[in-house]
Amino acid sequence: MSAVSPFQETTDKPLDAEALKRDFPILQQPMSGKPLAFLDSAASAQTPERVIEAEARVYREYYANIHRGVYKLSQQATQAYEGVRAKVRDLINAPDEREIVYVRGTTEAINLVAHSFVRPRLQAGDEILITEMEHHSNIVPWQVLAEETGAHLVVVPIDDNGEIDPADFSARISERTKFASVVHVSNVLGTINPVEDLTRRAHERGVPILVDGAQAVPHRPVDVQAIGCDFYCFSAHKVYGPSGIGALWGRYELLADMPPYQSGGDMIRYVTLAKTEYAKPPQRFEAGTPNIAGVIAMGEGIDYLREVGPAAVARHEQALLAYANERLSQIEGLRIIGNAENKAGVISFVIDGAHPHDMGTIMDQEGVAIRAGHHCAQPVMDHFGLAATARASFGLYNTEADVDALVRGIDKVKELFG
Amino acid sequence: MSAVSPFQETTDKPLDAEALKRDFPILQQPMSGKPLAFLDSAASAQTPERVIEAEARVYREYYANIHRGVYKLSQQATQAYEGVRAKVRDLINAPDEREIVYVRGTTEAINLVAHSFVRPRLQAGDEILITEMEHHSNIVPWQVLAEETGAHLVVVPIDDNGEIDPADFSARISERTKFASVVHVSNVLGTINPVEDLTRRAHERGVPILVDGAQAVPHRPVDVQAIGCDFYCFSAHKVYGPSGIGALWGRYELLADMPPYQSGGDMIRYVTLAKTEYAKPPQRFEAGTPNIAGVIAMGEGIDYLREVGPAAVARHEQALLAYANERLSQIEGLRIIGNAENKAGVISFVIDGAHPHDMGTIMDQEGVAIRAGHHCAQPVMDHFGLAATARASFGLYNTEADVDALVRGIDKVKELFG
Amino acid sequence: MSDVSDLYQEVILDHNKQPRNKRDVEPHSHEADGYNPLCGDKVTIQVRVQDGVIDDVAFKGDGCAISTASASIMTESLRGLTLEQARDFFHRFHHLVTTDDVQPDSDMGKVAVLAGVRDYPMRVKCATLAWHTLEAALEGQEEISTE
Amino acid sequence: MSDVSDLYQEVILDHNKQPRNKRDVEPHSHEADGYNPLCGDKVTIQVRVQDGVIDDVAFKGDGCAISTASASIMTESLRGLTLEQARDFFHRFHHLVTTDDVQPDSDMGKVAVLAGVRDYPMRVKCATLAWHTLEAALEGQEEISTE
Ligand SMILES: Cc1ncc(COP(=O)(O)O)c(C=O)c1O
Ligand SMILES: Cc1ncc(COP(=O)(O)O)c(C=O)c1O
Repeated sequence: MSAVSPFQETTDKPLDAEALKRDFPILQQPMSGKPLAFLDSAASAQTPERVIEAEARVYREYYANIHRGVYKLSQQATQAYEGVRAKVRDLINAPDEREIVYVRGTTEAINLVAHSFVRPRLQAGDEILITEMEHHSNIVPWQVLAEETGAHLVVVPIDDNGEIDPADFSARISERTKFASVVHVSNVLGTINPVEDLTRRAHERGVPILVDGAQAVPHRPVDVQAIGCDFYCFSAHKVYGPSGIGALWGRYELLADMPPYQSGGDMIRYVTLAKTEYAKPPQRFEAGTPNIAGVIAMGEGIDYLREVGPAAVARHEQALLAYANERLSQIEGLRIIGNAENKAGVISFVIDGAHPHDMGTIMDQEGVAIRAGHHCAQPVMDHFGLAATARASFGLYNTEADVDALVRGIDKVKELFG
Repeated sequence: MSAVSPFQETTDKPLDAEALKRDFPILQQPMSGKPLAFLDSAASAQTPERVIEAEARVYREYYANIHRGVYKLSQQATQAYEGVRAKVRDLINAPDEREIVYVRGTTEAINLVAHSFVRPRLQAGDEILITEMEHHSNIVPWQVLAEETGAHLVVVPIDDNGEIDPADFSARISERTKFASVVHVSNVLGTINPVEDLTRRAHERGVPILVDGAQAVPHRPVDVQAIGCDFYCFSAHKVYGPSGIGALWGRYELLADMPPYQSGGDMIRYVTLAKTEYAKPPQRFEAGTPNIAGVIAMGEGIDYLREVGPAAVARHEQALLAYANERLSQIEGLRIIGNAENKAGVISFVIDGAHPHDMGTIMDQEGVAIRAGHHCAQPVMDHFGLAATARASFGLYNTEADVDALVRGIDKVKELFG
Repeated sequence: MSDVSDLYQEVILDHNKQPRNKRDVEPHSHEADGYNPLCGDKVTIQVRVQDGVIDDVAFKGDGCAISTASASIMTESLRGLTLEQARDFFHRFHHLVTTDDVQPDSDMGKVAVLAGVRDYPMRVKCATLAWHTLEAALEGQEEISTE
Repeated sequence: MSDVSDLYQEVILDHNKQPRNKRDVEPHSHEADGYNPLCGDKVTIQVRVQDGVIDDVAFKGDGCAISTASASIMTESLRGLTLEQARDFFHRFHHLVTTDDVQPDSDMGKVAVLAGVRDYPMRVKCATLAWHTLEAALEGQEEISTE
């Protein structure tokens, strides 16, 4: 386990993506005989060797079940596991590490909040406010909840640039709005939502708000106190960490009032067959043996990102986005879906006569990994009248050469389908 | 990823625990300057190098988000991930790999069944049948459900040997019993329950039954078709696999009728803002990005166990249990808690004048890792009027030398507290 | 891994650009909708069966080149077959696109060009969607999905 | 890592075997229950405060040697202290058992024998349970747990 990083992001030196790429063993492999241009970090980022090693080291050197063991291995594993809460806290500038709940990922975080925070507050006729650009994981849990309780889902529409209008967001808040849940950065459109402003608008009307940070945390500095929201969540597998783990942040006073989510070992204070008392947050929400090594490796991924520096990553990815925009805009018959003014390193596009799925397969043969499909955001597809888009998305290891490879791949597509 | 093991367990050759121990890097480390006697596999087993490597290899060679990627990395990850269902199926002799749902562990499996199978069937006044020897994860979810629905928990008591009476189990089934959930092997008492018989008794009265296999799967051959139960579950971290993953098996026709548990990406067929259609099992129950590398490494742990052979492991652990029983029974003032006729390699004990917590600390200094506490089974503690026990539990890597170290540790405890 | 042009052969590109029998069958005796939730491809198959023989079959829908070409070629291949023959054809087709080194039977005609998809496991469902949907139509199911 | 006999010193073993002030305080002005959910240890602390001074303090409950000895020694150490002094004592004690290389203050007496627990992080809660419970009693909380 590594100590909390001493790194402070004080410089505005650009990062050296070519060098960072060497930290990722998988990116050294050729793909279809060509250098791999991995442009699917929005689906899941690749993992640097030090994170892989950190996870392996747990099992090789100090693995044991946590919390209840008095022997040293268990003690060491417990400390490493608990120590990651402070790393998450620092990454998103949360006030208190007891507010950090470990979850499988963003999806579980939202389900947890839906179950333990929103559900008990919801009556038939109440409303939950989301936007048209949400990922399925920020739609379906609310639909399920609405169906169970007779509440309604109210949806803030996007315009053709892929933006929502904050005034419209406000206008859709009613007396019956009990919760709002919005994505920080859209995984399809790249739109960076003005979440501080949306939070202020929700709070003005007394509506608590969750911000889905899955696509924000890996790509820019995040400060939940500056945002002012009530819940925030992300997945480690997009933050250069392992799959199967992530974090939910919630205000302590809210968490403290919430009933448990899953139940079992470790989330209880005392169990008799007649009655059970629950532990305090965050343990209350972490029933059963957790993903111990995954949590510790998530901590290592966070250290890595903080050492590179989220602000440097944001600048780097903005530069790549500008370069990609310029190159793609010169391609005839190519249309970019999502043109928000404030946009992250995610580009969805379609090409006349070529289905995104075929594009994906052809690009793969060129060593270019992009995603093709609905990106778990079918309402966005519906808005634009599309079944699917192709999507290229950036991580801190991407370079202009990767964008060049993308353009070559598109040329190949046009050759076949032009 | 490794191929499905070609191994067939046809011999009754004893296993060579000394040799197997060398597969586990952590067991090569000294503890407090002494060889480590790891006797806490019931809490979590250690992990062999090949499992650690299998997980690392995913990230180094073929990691990507699964299911929706058309490029090769995603394809390879998807195949490896999906391929583990057949391994789980074979391990517990399930009929169909589509019946294998990946979960975080036993706790999540039980919560899933409580939510998606039992809850919709439950009315005020209905009953859920469990036993007094359940782990908290097979108590608290039912308490929560009972509280929500007005149902009752009916508990089959244990006798002072730590056994339940199958006739008593039958007698407690009423017209209102809607579900039964019993542990296969007790994590405190070691009791191996006659789950075939209990299942038959439950089914005679039309009551579906879940068997908690957390302590069975790592230690003996399990055959869900022979048991006849409706749901079965276990955690990979006890089966020489990684933390944060496990499996639920359920009959397909039951799974197919169940509403989803968590919701989000990958568990849906089609999402519009008005309505969502769910995917078929098992995907219906696997919302969001799962623990991809964890699933693949779980498969490797299963291969490892099958190559050693669950029957050989059972014989080995039985022999160790007999040896430990013999040695511990000679220690004055030591009392073994749990004396079922049919018992697995788990020994709980107390010593006059020495609190289990102090025993744990003292043993740790002798290089002996045991667990001390309530083992997430407070009702068992209450039955025996204890706050805690010390517990030694065996894995396939334990030897008589480990038991000897345990006895030396106990001597040291008696020296201080005698 | 084979070259991508083994997958996107001329015949496929041609059927994708100019799909045959992309229309309604009126009147039709059977119909089903197919959906591939992984990529969003949708297809509707209508069939008219007369005296146990496929008299007409056509498709509608949006999809990738593989699924469009597969549907188009399928409609050309099945006309005049008995239900039994059509089902047998489907099973041989399924075998062809999922099994390495299988050679197409001589009576499979253009359908053989889809064999290349077996080198692209994520795309097999694209190639079989129309066929699964046809089978569902003939069996009277209303909707099929290739999850 | 230190030898285990640094933790289980004579004084601790003695207080474990023969705990002092393991009884009721009647009448008492303050009371609280403490519970360590990790190991099941339970303790009840009763105190009689008169004119701002701890006149009597005693404990009841079941626990390991560390928590029993710590409770026993605590009851001996606090009699006659003002509430202010008791709180200060607790904070210095807490510092002592959680911080490496801290030397006990000369007025801490027997309490110093518990310093060894800092080498055993999982046991610190055992050593502090009674103290946290006392603090809760004085602050009027009814129950405290050291999760
Ligand atoms: C019998 C039994 N059931 C359930 C569990 C819970 O398993 P997990 O913590 O992996 O969810 C355990 C683990 O201690 C157990 O021993
Ligand atoms: C914006 C957004 N929200 C939520 C999720 C779901 O995250 P996970 O699948 O890790 O639970 C994703 C991941 O694709 C996402 O991009």
